[in-house]
Amino acid sequence: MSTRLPTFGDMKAQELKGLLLDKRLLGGGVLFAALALYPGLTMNAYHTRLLAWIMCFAIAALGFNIVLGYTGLLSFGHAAFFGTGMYTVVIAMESAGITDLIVLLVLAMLAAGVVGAVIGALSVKTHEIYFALLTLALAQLLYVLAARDVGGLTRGTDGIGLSRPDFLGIPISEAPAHIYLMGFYYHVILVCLFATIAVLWLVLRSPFGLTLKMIRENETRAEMSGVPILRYRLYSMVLSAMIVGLAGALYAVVVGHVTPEYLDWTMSGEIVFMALLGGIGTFLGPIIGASGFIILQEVALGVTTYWHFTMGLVLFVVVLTLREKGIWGGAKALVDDLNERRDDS
Amino acid sequence: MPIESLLVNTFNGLYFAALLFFASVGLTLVFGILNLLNMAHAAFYGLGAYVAVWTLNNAGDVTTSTVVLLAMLVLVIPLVVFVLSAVLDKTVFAPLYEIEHVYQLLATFGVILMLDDVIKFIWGASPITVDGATDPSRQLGAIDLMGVSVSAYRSFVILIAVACAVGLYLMFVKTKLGKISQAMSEDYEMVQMLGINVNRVRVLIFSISVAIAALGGALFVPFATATPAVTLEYVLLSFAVIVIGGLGSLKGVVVAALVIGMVRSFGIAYFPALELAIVFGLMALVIIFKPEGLFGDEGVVE
Amino acid sequence: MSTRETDSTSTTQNASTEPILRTENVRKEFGNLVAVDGVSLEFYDDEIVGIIGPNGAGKTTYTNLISGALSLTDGTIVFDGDDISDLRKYKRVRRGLVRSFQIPQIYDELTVFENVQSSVLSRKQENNRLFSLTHRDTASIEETERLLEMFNLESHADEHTEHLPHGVRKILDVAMSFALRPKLMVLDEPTSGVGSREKNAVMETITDAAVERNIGLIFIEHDMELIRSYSDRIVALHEGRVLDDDDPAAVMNSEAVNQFILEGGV
Amino acid sequence: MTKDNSRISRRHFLKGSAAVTALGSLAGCALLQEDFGTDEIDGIPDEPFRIVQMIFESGPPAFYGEEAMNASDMLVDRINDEGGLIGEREIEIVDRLDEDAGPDSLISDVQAMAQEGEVDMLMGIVSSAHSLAVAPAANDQQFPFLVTMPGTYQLFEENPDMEYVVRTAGSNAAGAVGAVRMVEQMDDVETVITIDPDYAWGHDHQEMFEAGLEAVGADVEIVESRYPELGETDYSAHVSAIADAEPDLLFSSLWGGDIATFVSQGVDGGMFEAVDQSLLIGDTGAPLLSSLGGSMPENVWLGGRGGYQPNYRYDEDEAHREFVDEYYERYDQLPGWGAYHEWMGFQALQEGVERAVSIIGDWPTGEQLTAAMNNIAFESPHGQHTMYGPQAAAPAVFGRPTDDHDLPVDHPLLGEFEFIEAAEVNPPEDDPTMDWVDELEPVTG
Repeated sequence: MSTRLPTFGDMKAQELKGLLLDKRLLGGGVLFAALALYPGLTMNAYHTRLLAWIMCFAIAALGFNIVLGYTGLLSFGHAAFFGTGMYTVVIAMESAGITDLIVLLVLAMLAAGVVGAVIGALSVKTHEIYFALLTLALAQLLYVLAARDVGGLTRGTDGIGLSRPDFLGIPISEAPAHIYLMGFYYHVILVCLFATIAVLWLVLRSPFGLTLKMIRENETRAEMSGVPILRYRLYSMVLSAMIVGLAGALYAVVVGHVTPEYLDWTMSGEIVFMALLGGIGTFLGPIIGASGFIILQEVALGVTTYWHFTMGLVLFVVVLTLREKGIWGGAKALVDDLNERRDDS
Repeated sequence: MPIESLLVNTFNGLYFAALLFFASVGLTLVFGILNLLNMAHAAFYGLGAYVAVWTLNNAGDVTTSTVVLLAMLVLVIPLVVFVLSAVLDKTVFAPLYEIEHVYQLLATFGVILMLDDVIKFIWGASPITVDGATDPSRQLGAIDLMGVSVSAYRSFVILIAVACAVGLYLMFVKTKLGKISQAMSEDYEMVQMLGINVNRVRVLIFSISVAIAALGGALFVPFATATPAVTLEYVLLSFAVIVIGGLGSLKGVVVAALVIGMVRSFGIAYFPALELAIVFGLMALVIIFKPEGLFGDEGVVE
Repeated sequence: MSTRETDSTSTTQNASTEPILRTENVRKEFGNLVAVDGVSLEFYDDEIVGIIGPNGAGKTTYTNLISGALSLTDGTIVFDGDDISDLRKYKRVRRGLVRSFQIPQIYDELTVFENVQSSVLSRKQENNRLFSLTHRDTASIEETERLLEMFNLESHADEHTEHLPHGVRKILDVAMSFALRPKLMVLDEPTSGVGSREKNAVMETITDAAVERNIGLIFIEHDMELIRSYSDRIVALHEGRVLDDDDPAAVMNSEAVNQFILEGGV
Repeated sequence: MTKDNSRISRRHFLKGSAAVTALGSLAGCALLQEDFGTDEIDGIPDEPFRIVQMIFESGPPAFYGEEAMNASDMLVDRINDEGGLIGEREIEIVDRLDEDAGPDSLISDVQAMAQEGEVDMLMGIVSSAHSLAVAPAANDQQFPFLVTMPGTYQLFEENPDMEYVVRTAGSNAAGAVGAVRMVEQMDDVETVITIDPDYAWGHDHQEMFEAGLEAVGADVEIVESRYPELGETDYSAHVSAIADAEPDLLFSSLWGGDIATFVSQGVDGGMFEAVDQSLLIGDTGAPLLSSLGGSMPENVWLGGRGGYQPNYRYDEDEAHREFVDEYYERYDQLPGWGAYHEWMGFQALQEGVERAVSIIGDWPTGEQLTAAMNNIAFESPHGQHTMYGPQAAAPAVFGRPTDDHDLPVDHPLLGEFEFIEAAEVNPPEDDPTMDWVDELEPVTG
């Protein structure tokens, strides 16, 4: 029997669970340390950048999965939140003269949260494909605003380049680009990723997280249990938007140039792609998905001109064979399977 | 506004509506009857465009007869795609019928990416236009419509769209295939239990739907250019059409195509600044105020 | 066999106390079709009322009006002394008006324990707690355990509900409704799909729990045996109107009921 | 960015010091080692000069990528047949990066190349937005980047201190201001409609054109500005609106498949009969005329920055004739915008290497090579193609479609050329383009 509910098993189950938890924490700690030391040990700027890129999108995919994996809504408008995060940073820096990284990140999360609240409020009543297309349409309107430079903030499709933010009053932005990235910014992203993981792990196991799952599993029952489901869908959109906005904000500095392309629906599609590839039914799947997607794309680009075909084929096969399990869930199932066989023999 | 420009804009709107109809009617049928959300549907519109450009440009050596060229566009190309899609239905698309909509969308997005590169592999990335000598739209020239000169070819395309819509309607109300399809859209399992070979119906409906998309692409290309961008543009447009019309409704597709066609045509003519926002704005408004679309509660042909 | 000893119809017996639920001239139209046509009824928190009627009599529509799944065309619904006619569904639930469905509405990918715990947490309106772990929440865990015990579900606690037998799913559905501590429960065919041998067991479990917790019950049922055995009172609906409202014996012997419902087949 | 004085001055200081260093290394070496003939150089690496091309291989702009790569292959073969750069070091195109992968991927690739040191230079880029994202990153990585195609005037104005980036493509000001110069010469133009793709390229051109017209005091009014979506397939609504308005002049910077579709639908809708004249400046070269066959109307001016038309000075200019003939023979089509821009890039590379080697007597480092490509001039179809600093200034060339040409194709090419000097269509070095356009001086007296 599974030991999901330690209070129901005997004390041994409880201890086992504790051990398991420790193991996970231990694994997480080791991984964190390894990632933190990687740039310093290898001095490989390319890998550092690649990892920074992956980690930003891992945060985005994790945030996105709150809505798809937990609340059960397929949003095709998450580019709006990612792009809002990016634009908030670049506009705050270039127009308002704010240069402190922490302030910028907080602002970006707030701005994305507001956009999430607006898009959410308009769309949470709808379902499935309608929800997907409504979020897509609303996000696309935001894209039009940015591409058309309405309000004169975004400078149209050529976008805006941005400089490097400082940190707590330390003028770290004066460091050369690769030192800034390898010695500082990479670690900021790393900390943000692990903080996101920790916060989401907690939140999704809280009564709030259970409520989102209730809505996903059976809306009628959730409502008949006294849950205001529209409100909770909205909450999940806002929470998701804030995390995706954080990812966008972090990423803006990595890429150094913000264009409306990051608000386009194809960007939303990429985030969906990542979450699915890794497995929306699992907590860590989206992280694996973001890594898989970016590495796959880089490899496919290097190997063939027909990388669209390659990506399409992978998406097709993964979706058909693994569905909500994704790569991560599939791998876990495989390991379980092997373990069982070993136990049998 | 002067009456001539009113007429011309209406004509433009009708023509665009005809193209939208071709691109999206199959999408809504496949969804309504077979319960498959095929994002790759519009890719067949793009494919039809490329096949047509290629056919017309190679036909020049054999014939430049307008009738023969039009027959190729209207009959031969859809027929070829019909056969191709029957094969695809049995292979690539077969497993998709079993999975949830979300996964259907994503898997068929994968199909778009693949078709994209197939087109690039065969025809390259440059925009291709139809040669003047074999371009029926140039051969036919203009006709006079209530004092306004309009393209004869584009009028022909509008007529084909009307014929196609009427034909589909008759198919659904008169033929056995149509009646079974309607029943399937209401209760798939019931039809299965009646001992009807649903797989055969599925192949037929899927292939007809895809062939209409290809027909649209083929008809579209003499008056435009085949580029890799066509597919993605029509993916979004066709989804906008079927969502505004209501998923699974034939009437909805017709009405929504007309609405988008007209709003866009007059919008561009008189409020050019709004162009980028028109379709998405319309789609958002409809979903917000009528989430099931204009005719979403109804069956295929009600 | 009735679970409660009542020597007269509860309507007369409770005339002095306030009804827990009262519907006044409740009406629902769908286009030209009048599904519920001016139904006025009273229900008390210490009785079990069965609703009968042929298909299309308006039974399910009536319960949907009560739960708020449908909006009224006309009329008033008073629950526990307050007019709730325009109240949203979830707010009615929070006041103690709970319904269950013909097809069990449970969370398939959650365990039985989580299913019940989710209801407990919802009742306590703790859905918005972000930073505490549900599997460490002693209060709700203890309450959930008690509920599982009450409905004999302990042995299934850690199972995912997808694979449970139908009868157990029904019981779970009811257990989840009980977790909401309702004052009145409306059950739409609580035994549909349950094997005939299990039906009595399911009804026993439900009615015992209702009596223990002092919860009023309204249930729609097609099985006349069950209706007769478990109801304190029966309401017969026909073409959207109340045909009869009396103690079981009286209703079953009524001429009109026999003509329109019992013989017409249910 | 804050308008913080210390930062600005630091920037200027950096820019200044970099220039001094680069020049110093060139001049210093020149002082130390007198004059060198190429045969006396011994620092030439054995391996070929490795170039990575960054172009669109997928998506709509892949058409330019294809042309650019054709030209690149041809020119590399040509150069290598003569022994390579300065006749000594062969060129190898080691990789092509697909711009369609997006700036994320492109910047990562730049980082990887810079780090691995297996590549000597990055070349190409079609999209302006990509150039704005990738160029500063390449500069950060101290990786030489020869930008061949995009024309956004913001490239060096937004990133003024890039020492590793040079651009042989003319600024898009040349096309837009060239169009202004054309209007100055036209009679009877009072009303104008502009139609440009709805992204930076289109908006930039429209803005410069409008501002320029106003500055030179042309007595014309832009009555309507239209911005169809990029990749639009149905222009009929625009076409009928323009035909209705009957402007004296139609101005457009649509390019690629868009301009082909727009023109063919315009012909069909009778637009070119309702409009007196048209100025189509968004890459309107041979491929467009080829794809339209005979249906290009005659009352249009086509062209823009650079004399990149196969029929332009074809008879007078031997180098151009060779380029066109060789390209046609090899690919069975005439070179277009992408191909010409790539040619300019390779000219600059050859010239730059030669110059650097002649000064320092050794094979140049990346920094020295880019420095050497600053302020040079080389042959092009329109005469001397001159770099002011890291940025080329191209003249504007316009022509009318004509069947009267000697090239072996059965569609019209341009003739009746108008040539407008680079100095009249480009801002002086270091002048912000928009400011300069706002104060444009009239040319005709």
